[in-house]
Amino acid sequence: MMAQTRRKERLDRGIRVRTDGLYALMSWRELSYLTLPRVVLIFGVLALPFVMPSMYWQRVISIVCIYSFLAISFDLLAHFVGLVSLGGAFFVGVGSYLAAILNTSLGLPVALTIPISTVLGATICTALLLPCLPLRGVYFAIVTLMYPLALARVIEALNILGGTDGIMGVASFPSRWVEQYFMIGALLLFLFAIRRLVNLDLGLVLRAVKDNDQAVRASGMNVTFYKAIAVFIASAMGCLAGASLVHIYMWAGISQFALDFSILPIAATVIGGAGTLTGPLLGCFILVPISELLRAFGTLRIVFYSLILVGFIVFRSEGIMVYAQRKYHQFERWVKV
Amino acid sequence: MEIFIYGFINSISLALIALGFALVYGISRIPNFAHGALYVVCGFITWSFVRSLELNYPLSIILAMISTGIIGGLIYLFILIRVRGMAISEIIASYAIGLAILEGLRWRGFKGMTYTLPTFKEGSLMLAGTPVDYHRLIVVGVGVCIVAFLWIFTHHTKVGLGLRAMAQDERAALMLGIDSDRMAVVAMGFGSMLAGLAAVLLLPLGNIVVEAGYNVLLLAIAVCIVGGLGSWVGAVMAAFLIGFAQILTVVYIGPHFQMVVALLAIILTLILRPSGLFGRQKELEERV
Amino acid sequence: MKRKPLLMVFALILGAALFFPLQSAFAEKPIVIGCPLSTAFVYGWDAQRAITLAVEEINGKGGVNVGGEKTPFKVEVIDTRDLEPGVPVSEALLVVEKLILEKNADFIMGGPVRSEAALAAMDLLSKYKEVSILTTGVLTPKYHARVAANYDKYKYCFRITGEAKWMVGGEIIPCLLEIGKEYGLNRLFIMIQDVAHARAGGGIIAKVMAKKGWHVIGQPEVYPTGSSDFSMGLLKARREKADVILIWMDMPQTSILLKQWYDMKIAALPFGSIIAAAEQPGFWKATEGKGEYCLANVVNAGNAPSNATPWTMKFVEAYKKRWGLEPEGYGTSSSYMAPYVLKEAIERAGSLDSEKVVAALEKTDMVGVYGRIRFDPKSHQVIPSLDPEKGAVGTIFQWQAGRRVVVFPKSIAMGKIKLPPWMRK
Amino acid sequence: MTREPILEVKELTKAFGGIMALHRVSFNVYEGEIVGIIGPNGSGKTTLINCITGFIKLSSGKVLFRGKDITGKAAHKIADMGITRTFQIMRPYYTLPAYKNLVIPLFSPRARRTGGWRGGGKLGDRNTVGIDILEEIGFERDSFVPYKLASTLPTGYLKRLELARCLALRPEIIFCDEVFSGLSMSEIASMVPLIERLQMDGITLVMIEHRLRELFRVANRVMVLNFGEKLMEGSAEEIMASEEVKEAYFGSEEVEEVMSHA
Repeated sequence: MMAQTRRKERLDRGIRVRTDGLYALMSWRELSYLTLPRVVLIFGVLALPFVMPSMYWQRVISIVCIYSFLAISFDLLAHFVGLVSLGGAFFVGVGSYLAAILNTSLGLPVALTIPISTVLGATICTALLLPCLPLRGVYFAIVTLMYPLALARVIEALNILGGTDGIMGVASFPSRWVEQYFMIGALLLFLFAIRRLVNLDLGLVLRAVKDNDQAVRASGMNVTFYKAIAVFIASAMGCLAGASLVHIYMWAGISQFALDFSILPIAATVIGGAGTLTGPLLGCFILVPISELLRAFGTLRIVFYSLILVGFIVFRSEGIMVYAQRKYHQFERWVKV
Repeated sequence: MEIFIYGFINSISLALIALGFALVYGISRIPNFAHGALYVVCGFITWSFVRSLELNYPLSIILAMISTGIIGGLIYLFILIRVRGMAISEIIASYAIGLAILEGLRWRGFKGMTYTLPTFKEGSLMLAGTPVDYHRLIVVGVGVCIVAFLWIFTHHTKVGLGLRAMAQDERAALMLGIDSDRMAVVAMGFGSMLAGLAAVLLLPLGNIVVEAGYNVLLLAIAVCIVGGLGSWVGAVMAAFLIGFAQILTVVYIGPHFQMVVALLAIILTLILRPSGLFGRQKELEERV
Repeated sequence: MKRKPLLMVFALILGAALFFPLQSAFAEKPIVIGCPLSTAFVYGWDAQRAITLAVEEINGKGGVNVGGEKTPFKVEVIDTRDLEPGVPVSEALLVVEKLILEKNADFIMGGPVRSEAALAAMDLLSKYKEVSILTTGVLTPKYHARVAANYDKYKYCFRITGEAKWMVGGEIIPCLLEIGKEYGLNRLFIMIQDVAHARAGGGIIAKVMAKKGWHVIGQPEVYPTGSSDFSMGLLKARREKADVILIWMDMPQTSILLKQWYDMKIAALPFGSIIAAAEQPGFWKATEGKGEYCLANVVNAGNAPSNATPWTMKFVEAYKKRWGLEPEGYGTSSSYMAPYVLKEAIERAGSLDSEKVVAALEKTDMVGVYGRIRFDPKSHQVIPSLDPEKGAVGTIFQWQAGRRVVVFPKSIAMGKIKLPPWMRK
Repeated sequence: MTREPILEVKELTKAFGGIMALHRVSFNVYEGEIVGIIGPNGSGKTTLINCITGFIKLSSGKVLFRGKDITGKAAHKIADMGITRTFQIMRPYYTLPAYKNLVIPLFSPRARRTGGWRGGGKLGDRNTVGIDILEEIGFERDSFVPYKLASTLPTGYLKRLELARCLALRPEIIFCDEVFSGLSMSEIASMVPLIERLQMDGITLVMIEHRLRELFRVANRVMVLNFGEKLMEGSAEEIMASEEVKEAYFGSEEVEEVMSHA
C-alpha cells in the first residue's frame, strides 16, 4: 500500500499543545492565525461606510451601530452578570431625552452633549433600577420591561418634556462621515473594552455574581453594589446609543421608549451568539439590514424577525459567532508526513 | 354609588383578562407573553365566524374559544416545550410568538376600526340610579361563574387537583405519575380558552383592534404580579385592587393617570414585595 | 483552501445590500412621488387610495408635461407604522430617507401621518431640499407656524389639508353656536385624548365657548391613548346634565365610548371634533346603528358626499367605483387633490427643480374637490374658508339613518342637525 | 479559657412560619478554640449558622462579636468583619478555574485591607496569591489541579476550595458546615491536620459535624442541639458520658461505637 505522503494537521495544533489555554506564540503564522478574525472584524466594520452604495444605506449603518450598542449591553448583563434586562428602550429613552434637553435648552454642542448624557443617563438609569437589583430572573426581566412604558406614560400624562410632541430642532452631527465614524469608533472601543473587562478581576467578580451570588456574599462583597456597576456600564452604552440617535434624527420624543429598542437587540444576541460580545454585533449587522430590505413588505417584517428569533431560541442553536469560533479552531491543512 | 358599580365591572373584566395568564403561570411556571395575541386572535376568529360565515353567535363563540385553546396548546407543544425551565427564553419565545401573531393579523388585513362583535343583549337598565347596560351585567355574571367554576374545578376534580399538584412541585407531581407535559398542554389550552372567553365578553363593548393585544398583556401581567405570580386567587384579588384603583384615579386625580396606575402597581409590588399578595415564590424567599 | 466563515458572512451582507438598491435606478425616468404613510391605519390607506386614484386619472390623460415632454407620475408607498404604539419615530424618518435617497422620489406626498413624525421630518426635508405636500393626519398648527417662522429653511413643506386652529375657530365653534341657537343648548362637556393637538384644541374650545356664554363643565377629561373605560366620564356628563359632549380622539377605543353613550341613553349630543372611529362609512354597520346622531368633522369637504363644487360628487363617484366604498377618513379628498395641484404647479414651473416648484405652488389657485385651493405664501398652509368659492371648505356631517349627512357649513349642507329622541326637551 | 469570649450568642430564636427552628439558643466561643456543634438531622444547626452570619434574618436574640452587636447585619458586612463560613452544599464558581475562584474573595474590601492570607494579597497579583493559598490547603502546586475548572474537581478538593475562600479573607472565625461529610477516609485523614494547623494560626473554628470521632479528636468543646434547643455543652468526654445525648441519638450506632473505643 503506497505510504501516505500527506496527512491532515490541525492549524492550531502548535499553539494548543503547548499550554492549556495560555497561548504561546512561536511564529508569524500562529500570530496571524489568532489575530485574523479580529483584524477582519475591525477593518470590515471600518470599511463599511465606503462600501455602502447610497447615503440611505450609510444611515442604516448608524442605526445598526445603535442596535449593536444595545445588543452588547444586553449580552453583558444577561450572559456575564445574570441580570436579564428587557429594558433596552429605557436606556435609549433616558439618553435621548438628556441629549435633547442639553442641546436645546443649554445649547451645548454635539461633542459635549453625547458624553455628558451618556454618563448622566447611566447614573440616572442605575439609580432608578437600584431598588429592583435584588430581584432575580423573571422578575427583573418583567420590571425592566415595564420601566420604559411607565416612563413614557408619565411623560405623556404630565405633559412634560414636550409631552407627546417631544423635543424638536436638536442639532445634528456636523457631517455624515463624522456621524458614521463616531458611531463605529465608539462601538469598536466599547466592544474591545468590554471584552477586556470581562477577563479582569472585576469581570471575574461579575461572572461570579451570576454563577453563585450567595458565595460572593459569603466572601464579604456587597452583591447589589457589583450588580449596580454592571448596570451602570450597560446603561452607559444604552444612553450613548440614545444620545446619538437623537442627534441623527434631530428629535426626541416618547417613542424613543418604543419596544423595538428592547426586542431587536435580544433577537440579535440570540442569533449572533450570546456570551461572545461580537456575536450580538454580528447579529445586528445581519438583522437590521435584512429588516431594511424587507421594509417594503410592511408589518411582515416584524413577523419575519420574530419567527427567526423563535426559531433560534427553540432550536437552541448557539448562534453564529459561537459556531464560527468552534469551526475556526478546527481548520486543517495538508502537511507532509 | 357609581364608583362601586363601575369599579366592580372594571375589576371583573381585569380578572377575566388576567385569569388565563395566572392559570398558565401557576401550573406550568411559563409566563405566557402571547396572552394578548391569543385574546385578539379569538376576537378576530369570532368576527370571521359571525360576519363572514354567518354562523349563529353562541355557536361561533364556542368554536372560537376552542380554536384559541387549540392554538394555545399547539404553541406549547411545538415551541414552549423545548424551552421549558429556561425562564428568559420562555419570555422571549412567547413574546416573539405573540408579536408574530399580532403583526401577522395586521398584515393579513385585520386593520382599521370596523371589526366589531354584536353585544349579547341591547339596552340598559337603571341600577340604583346609574345606567348599566345589559352586556356589562352579563360580563359580570359570567365572570363570577368562571371564578366559582375555577374554584370547584381545582378543588374537586381529578384533572384540577393534578394541575394544582403540578403547580406546587413539578418533580413531585411527575413522581406520582402526572405527566407534566400533558398537564402543561392542558393548562396552556385552558389558559388560552380563558383569554378567548375574556375577548368574546369584552370585545363587543368596543371594536377589535390589534393594539388591544399589547394593552391586555400589560394589564394581565400587572394583575398577576400584584396578586402574586402563580396563585390565581391572588390574581382575582389583585384585579379588584387595581380595578378600583383605576376608577378612583379617574374620578379623583384625572383620567390621564389611568394607564400609569397599572404600570406603577407592577414596579412598586416587585420592589416592595416581589412575591405579591398571595404568592410564595420559593426562589425569592430565604434559601441558602 | 482556508475557509473563513466570518469573511463569507460579511460578503453575504454586502452582496445583498449592493444588489437591491442598484436594481431600481435603471427604470425609465417617471416623476416619482414618495408616500410615507402608515398603511395599517385608516388615515394611511385612505390617503394611499386617493393618491393612487388621482395619479391613475392624471396618467390616463397623458401625465404631466414638463417643459413640453409628457412624463407620467410613479407612486412609491412605504409603510411608516408611525401610528402604532411602541414604534419609534426614527422608523418613519428612515422611511422618508429611503424614499428620497434610494427610491429617488422627486416629491414627498401624504407625509408621515403622526404629528411628531411630520414635525421631525421637516428638518430632513429641508436638508435634502425635497418639496413635500402634507395631505393627511397632521393637524397641529405648529407645522405651518414653523414654516412661517423659518421660511427659507422649511419653505419646501406645504400642507393641503385643514389644520386645528382654523378647524376649531372657523368650523367647530360656529357649528356649536349654531346648534346652541337652534336647540337652546349651552352645557358643554369635553373628552379629549392625551395627545398634544387634542390637548391644545380642547383647551381653546373650552376657553372660547366659555366666553361665548356656554357653561363648560369642569376641565376637559384627558384620556390616555389606549384607555378602554369611559364610564366615569359619561356618568359625570349625565350627572352634570351636559347638552353636548365634544370628543377629540383619534384612537379606535372611541367606538366603546359611543356604544356606551347609546346604551346609557345620555341626553347629550356627541360632537366629534376629531373622532376617527366615526368617520368611516363602515362605522354604521360596525356599531349596528348605535352611532346615530354622532357628529364628526372630516376637515375637508368631499370626504362625505356633498356638492361643495362640481368636482366633489365626481370624486366621490370615482372613489366609490375604484375602491367599492365612499371616501373614508379625513385625508381622502386632500390626498386626491395633491397630485393635481402638483401637476399644475410643475406645468407652470416647467421643471422639477425644487425652488421653481415651490414658487409655482405658492401661486396655485384652482377650484378643487373641496373649494378653491390657494396656499398662504408665508406659511404654505392651504387657505381655508366657509365658502367654496373663496377657499378650502371643511365639513361636519351627522350620522342619520345609516348615511353621513353633511350639516355644516351651511353653504354645502345637505341636511339639518337632528337630536337623539331621548333628548327632546 | 477565662478570656473575653470572641463571639456571644444570646437567646437566639428563629421561626419559619409556625415551626420553631431555633428556640432561645445561647453559647459563647472563645478566641483560638474549636467548638463542635452536633445534633440529629433537622436540629437547626445550619439555620444557627445562617442566622449568625446574617444569611437569614433571625426572629429574636442577640449576637455579639468582640462585644459589638452584629445582630441582623447584612451577610457581606459580617463577612467583612472576619466571620466567614463554608456552605453545607458546596458553592464554588463552577465556570472558573480553581485559582480564579480565589481571585473573587481576594477582591473583597477585607482582603484588600488585610492583604489576604499570609499578607500576600496586597502586594502580588491575585492569581499568584490564589495559587499560594491553594497550595496551603493541599492543592499540589505545580500540578494541573489549580488550573482545572472547579466543575471538574472531586468533592475533597471542592471542600478545600470552600475553606480556601474563607482563608482568603484572613478570617477570625470560620463556621465549617459539615466539612468532613462526603469525604473518603483518606481525605478526612489529610483534612484533620489542616484544621489543627488553622487553629495554631489563631483562627477560631466552629464546626458542625456528623462524624463524631474526628470532631471529638479536634474539638475543645462540643455543644449538642436537638429540635432547635441547646441540650448540653461541655468537653468531648462529658458529652460522651451524658445520657440525654444518647437519647437524642438513641439507636445511632455511631455514638455506641465511639463510646466503646474511647
